[in-house]
Amino acid sequence: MHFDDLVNGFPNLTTTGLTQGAIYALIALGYTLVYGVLRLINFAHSEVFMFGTFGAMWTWGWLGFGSTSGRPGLGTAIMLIALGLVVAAVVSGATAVVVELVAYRPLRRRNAPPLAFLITAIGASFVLMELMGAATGRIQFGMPPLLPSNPVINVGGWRITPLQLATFVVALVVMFALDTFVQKTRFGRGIRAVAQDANTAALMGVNKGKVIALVFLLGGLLAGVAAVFHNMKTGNTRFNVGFLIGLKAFAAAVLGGIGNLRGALVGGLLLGLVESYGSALFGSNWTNVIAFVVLVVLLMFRPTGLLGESLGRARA
Amino acid sequence: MSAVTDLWHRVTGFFNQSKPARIGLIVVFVAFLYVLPNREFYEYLNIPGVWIPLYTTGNDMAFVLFTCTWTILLALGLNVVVGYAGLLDLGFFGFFAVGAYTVALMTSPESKLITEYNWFESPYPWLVTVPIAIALALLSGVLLGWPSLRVRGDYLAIVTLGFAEVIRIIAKNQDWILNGDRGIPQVGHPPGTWPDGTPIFQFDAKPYYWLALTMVIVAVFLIRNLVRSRVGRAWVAIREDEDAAELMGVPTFRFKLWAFAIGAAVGGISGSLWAGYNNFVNSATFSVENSILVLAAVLLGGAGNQAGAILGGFLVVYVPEWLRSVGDVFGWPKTVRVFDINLDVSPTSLRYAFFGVLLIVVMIFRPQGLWPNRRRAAEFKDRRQAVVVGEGVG
Amino acid sequence: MDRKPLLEVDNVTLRFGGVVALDQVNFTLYEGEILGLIGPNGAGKTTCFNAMTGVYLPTEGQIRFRGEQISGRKRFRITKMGMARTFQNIRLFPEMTALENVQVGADAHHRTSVPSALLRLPRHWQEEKQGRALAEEVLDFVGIRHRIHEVARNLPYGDQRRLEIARALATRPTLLCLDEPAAGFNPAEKASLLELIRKIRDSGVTVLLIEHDMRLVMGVTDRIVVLEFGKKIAEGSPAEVRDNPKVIAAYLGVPDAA
Amino acid sequence: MRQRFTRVVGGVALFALVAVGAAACKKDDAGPGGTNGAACGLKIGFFGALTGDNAGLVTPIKQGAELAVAQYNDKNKDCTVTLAEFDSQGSADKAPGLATNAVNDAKIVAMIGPAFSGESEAANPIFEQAKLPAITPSATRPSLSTKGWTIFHRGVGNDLAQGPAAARYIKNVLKAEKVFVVDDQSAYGAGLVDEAKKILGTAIVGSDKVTEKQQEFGATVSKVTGSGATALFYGGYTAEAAPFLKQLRSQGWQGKFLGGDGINDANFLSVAGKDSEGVIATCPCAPATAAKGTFVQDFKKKFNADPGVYADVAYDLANIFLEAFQTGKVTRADVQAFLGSYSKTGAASGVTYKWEANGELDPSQVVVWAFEAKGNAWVPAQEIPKS
Repeated sequence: MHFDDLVNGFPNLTTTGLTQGAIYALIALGYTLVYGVLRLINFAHSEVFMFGTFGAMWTWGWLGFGSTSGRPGLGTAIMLIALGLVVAAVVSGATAVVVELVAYRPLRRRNAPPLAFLITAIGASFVLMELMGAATGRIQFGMPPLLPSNPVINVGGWRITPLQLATFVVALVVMFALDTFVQKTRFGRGIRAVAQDANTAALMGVNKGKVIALVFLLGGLLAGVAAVFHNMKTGNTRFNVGFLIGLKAFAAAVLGGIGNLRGALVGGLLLGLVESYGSALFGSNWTNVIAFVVLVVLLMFRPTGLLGESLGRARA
Repeated sequence: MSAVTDLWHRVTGFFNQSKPARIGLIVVFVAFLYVLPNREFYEYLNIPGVWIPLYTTGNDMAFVLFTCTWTILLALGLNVVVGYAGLLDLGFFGFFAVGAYTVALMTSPESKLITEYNWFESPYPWLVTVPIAIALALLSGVLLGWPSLRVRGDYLAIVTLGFAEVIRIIAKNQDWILNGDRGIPQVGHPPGTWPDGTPIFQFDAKPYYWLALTMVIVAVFLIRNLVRSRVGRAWVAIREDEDAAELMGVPTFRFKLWAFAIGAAVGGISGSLWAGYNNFVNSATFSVENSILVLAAVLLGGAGNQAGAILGGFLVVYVPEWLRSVGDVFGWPKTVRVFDINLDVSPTSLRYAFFGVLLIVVMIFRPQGLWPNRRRAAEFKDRRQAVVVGEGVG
Repeated sequence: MDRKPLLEVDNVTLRFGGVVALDQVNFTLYEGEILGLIGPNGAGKTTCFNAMTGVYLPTEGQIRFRGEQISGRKRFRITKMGMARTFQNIRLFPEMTALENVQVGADAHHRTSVPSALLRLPRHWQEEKQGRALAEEVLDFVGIRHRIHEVARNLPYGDQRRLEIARALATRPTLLCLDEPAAGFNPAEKASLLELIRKIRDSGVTVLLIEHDMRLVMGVTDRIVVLEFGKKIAEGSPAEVRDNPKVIAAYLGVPDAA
Repeated sequence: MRQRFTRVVGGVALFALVAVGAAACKKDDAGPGGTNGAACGLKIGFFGALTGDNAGLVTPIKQGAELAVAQYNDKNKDCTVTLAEFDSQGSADKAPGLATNAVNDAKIVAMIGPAFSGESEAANPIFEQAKLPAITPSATRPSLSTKGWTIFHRGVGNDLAQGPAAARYIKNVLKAEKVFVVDDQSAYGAGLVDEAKKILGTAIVGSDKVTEKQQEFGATVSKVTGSGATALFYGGYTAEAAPFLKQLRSQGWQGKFLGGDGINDANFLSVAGKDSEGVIATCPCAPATAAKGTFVQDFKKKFNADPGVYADVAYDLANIFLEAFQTGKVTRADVQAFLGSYSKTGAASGVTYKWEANGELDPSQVVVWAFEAKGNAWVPAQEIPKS
């Protein structure tokens, strides 16, 4: 136990925890969206995220910004980030939709039992990860430095770097946009209708197939956004980068109440904070233990997560 | 084609009807399994294109089969939890770890229990530690189940996943007795010597395979006893409708806990066998991926059916291992050059990708698993018909 | 008849958040009778039922079964004490055969657990034999003996209802609670169901019947309790209840009252 | 019907019996040392993680050996040698079967590997039983040489050589008074740090452990910045070290970053980019010779990538075995004897390969150098004195 580490580093631990939490939340939304509509843990979502990290990296590399190049000016950096976001979102979104078409749709058409989906999800995850591994020689790739590292805020040791600020702001904006989309638009109503009762929704003229594809696409887009910030934050990627972060994001989704959009946000941020404080207190190697213990204890008392399940009906 | 299917139906029908025939077939099949690891078996048959490619040239066949059998044991244990009681457990490998570490700690002369903590002076023989390993695995099943069985469905999945992670991370910490990545070497072996005085159980995987196969057979019979009793009915009732089961007088919590404990005990046996063979135990083996693989085995084979679990356990190990050698056997290229980049396309390297494709394809065409419980298959037929009818109306 | 109280519902109130599902409900069920619990949709019949069988814990008040407080007890223990039930929307174990479904009920009083089943100890054999005999007897009693090896999901609707009753009877209850057993039945089926309910009562089992269909309830019950909006509005013999203006109002107020 | 059944069962039973009989009669024809003296068609085994999470670490090592074999085969087209790969995925649980398979292949008379210490514990007893000489290019756990395996050889210095040397460098050369130590809990990383700690003593102002595959080091970074450390010693591999360093720098930590040979590879420079400037990596190897120059170029030409850690070692080790084959040492026993009297400097790594009885490199030959990252290359800084 290192209470002094926790106390001394508290402000910075909070910032890093929230930043990491925002990334978790973005990925967690992908799990939650799919779960809300299909009652399905999309295990391949971690690979959707991983494809996004490579998409952004290759785009930057193609434009001449590799890991060893110098830091570009702020304007260029913002352009690059924006471009990276678009490409990563498109790559991840497309991957997610392909996974849906290849691995899930045929099963849905055959009305397969839920656990069969779990297995195809695992299969899809293997395929995507191993293909990327073979294509990239299973080595690690560095990211170009984009944003400057001198803090925008520096008050008595409490530092917020531009990247942390950007991550947090973009994540919040994206999540707000998603929430609006689901609550206010026609497509959003379709999603909620299918989530609540797929068959009735179909009778009311909602195209279930389209809605499901849309949900995968949205989850993929968000994973792409997360991928870019993950790239910049950790400065690297490799073929198996998705597994651990996917697991954490899934835990975050469960923590907040899987199927609940705002739950994913709360769960992600909370998990980020818990990990950050916990690893200061006990050491980084115990991070996952702390995260899971918190999760398990919470589920004992709130068996459906912090905010419960709300995108669809409560579990029967 | 129809002649073949007709013959197949007649043969299977005959075996279904005649009990002695069925038992005879099973006995022959088991005998076949015992001779399977002998390379000479294949050389004797020597049918190129059929037998030789099935022999894994990229890895020792006896070792592959031994890995298959301990995975099958795990699958059988998990099948009790997932297949019969319907509890989604993503952390099943944790119990394997408990079994393996118990054996390693008690039989290795380099165990910290001996060298640092002085709990006992000399290592115990392997055989003595196995019951202890099973008991501890069972106990850990109960300890995990007690708090976590209150949550249901997918939430249970994440709780069990967390449990396995926690076990792994604790194992990873070098300062504790499990010695982390440095692990515990010189784990004890089962007793017995060949007539010439060399130990039976040492580095050769064959005797271990035979031992594990025997354990599989014993486990199948014991689990079958449970399934065809009040316990099995209670499990299936819980799986089908937990609330209704409880209102019909089934002590659901107790039986769910039993399912966990039984599954864990079988997992513990598997772990202790593995530790005995592998001679070295460290934290790297107990990753979440392995738990997921065992779950894939159960569902690939067919949940709720022991034969299915066995088939699944065999396939998840054998297929990737076979793919290791298939490239050599058929002489496929290893790399392809695309745009100046060497792409590694050898089946060895891509074997898990192929395996993933296999999982998807099987689940698309047989969502209930390759060898489902007969009733599940019927249910699936019903569901498909329901879909067809539903679509007709809509 | 010796009016020995079997089940006492004593001032039971049940609230979900702000909603009062049951409001100070009082009634007593005596041994050997058939009590009807009726009321329009949403009157709280099934809620009352669920409170009795331990699914919900009453916010206030007590439920006593054979003089013992039961609220807060484990559900399977309540079943073991002698109270069994069926469900409004059938909840069989769909993948089990009819026999196995009933055997689950028969197992309620069995003590075989993992060790004796694992090693096939004498108790296991003995209880298996008893359970099987009981199950066959009960299936015979409800009239679906010929369906014994069929999977529950494949049974016709009416037989599924009967199977549910058989499963409940196999727990050897003193009180059998039937939740709308005639839902979806045609008149002929209803008539034969009435027969069955009487037969059950005659075999010494007290019956609590929740029903929507007034005519059915009138024909078979000894006494009736009427609920509306979670409150008891009337209690008495079928004739008394039929003439009670409150009951008439309640039923007329609901357009789809039968 | 019944007749047909009897025939079927009888047939199958007969079949099984014959098979058992055949199995009992025939002996394992594949045994150690069963070669006929010809150097052609021999195989060198390579044992390590070629797929899975750790493949990125081991694949370059394999490629180093592959390069040596390819160069040999170019020169000896009529009598080639192959490199037999055994992909253990780095896990001890897959090692025994592969080891058995390697041992059963009589053509394999030499083994490079196993790459990791964990799998070595499981595989080496099997090699020992079959007397298959093995040199590991990268497993540095000190205890491996104490198990009494005669076939065991280590192509690099172990953690006992490198950990203290790194510590001495921090203490005597950098004169850092506030040192933070981090390890990744791997046998390698933790071993290195444990040894270094003994020498650093009170200079340590803080420590943390991370885990493999970790990507997010926020908490550790904040501990480091909070501790006021001016130097950080990292025990572990590039995969975690590079992102960790980047995150340290992005949070404004300006101290000196040091690591062991686990980060002394081109990939570290490429992943960390500009942030790698000034990083120190120790290595139980000598600086580049002229020969090493061609190794790097050859490697790049063949694999379109920079050589990773220990790729040079594997290249040298493969060449030692090939030299043995060329001098007619074509059985396992011969190769083993050849290694026993070998004493030459490797072309690529600059290490003098001379083994002690326990399989460790001759301590007088083990030199530990510090390399500094300058302009995206590892530049030799100085040899670290032995005390």
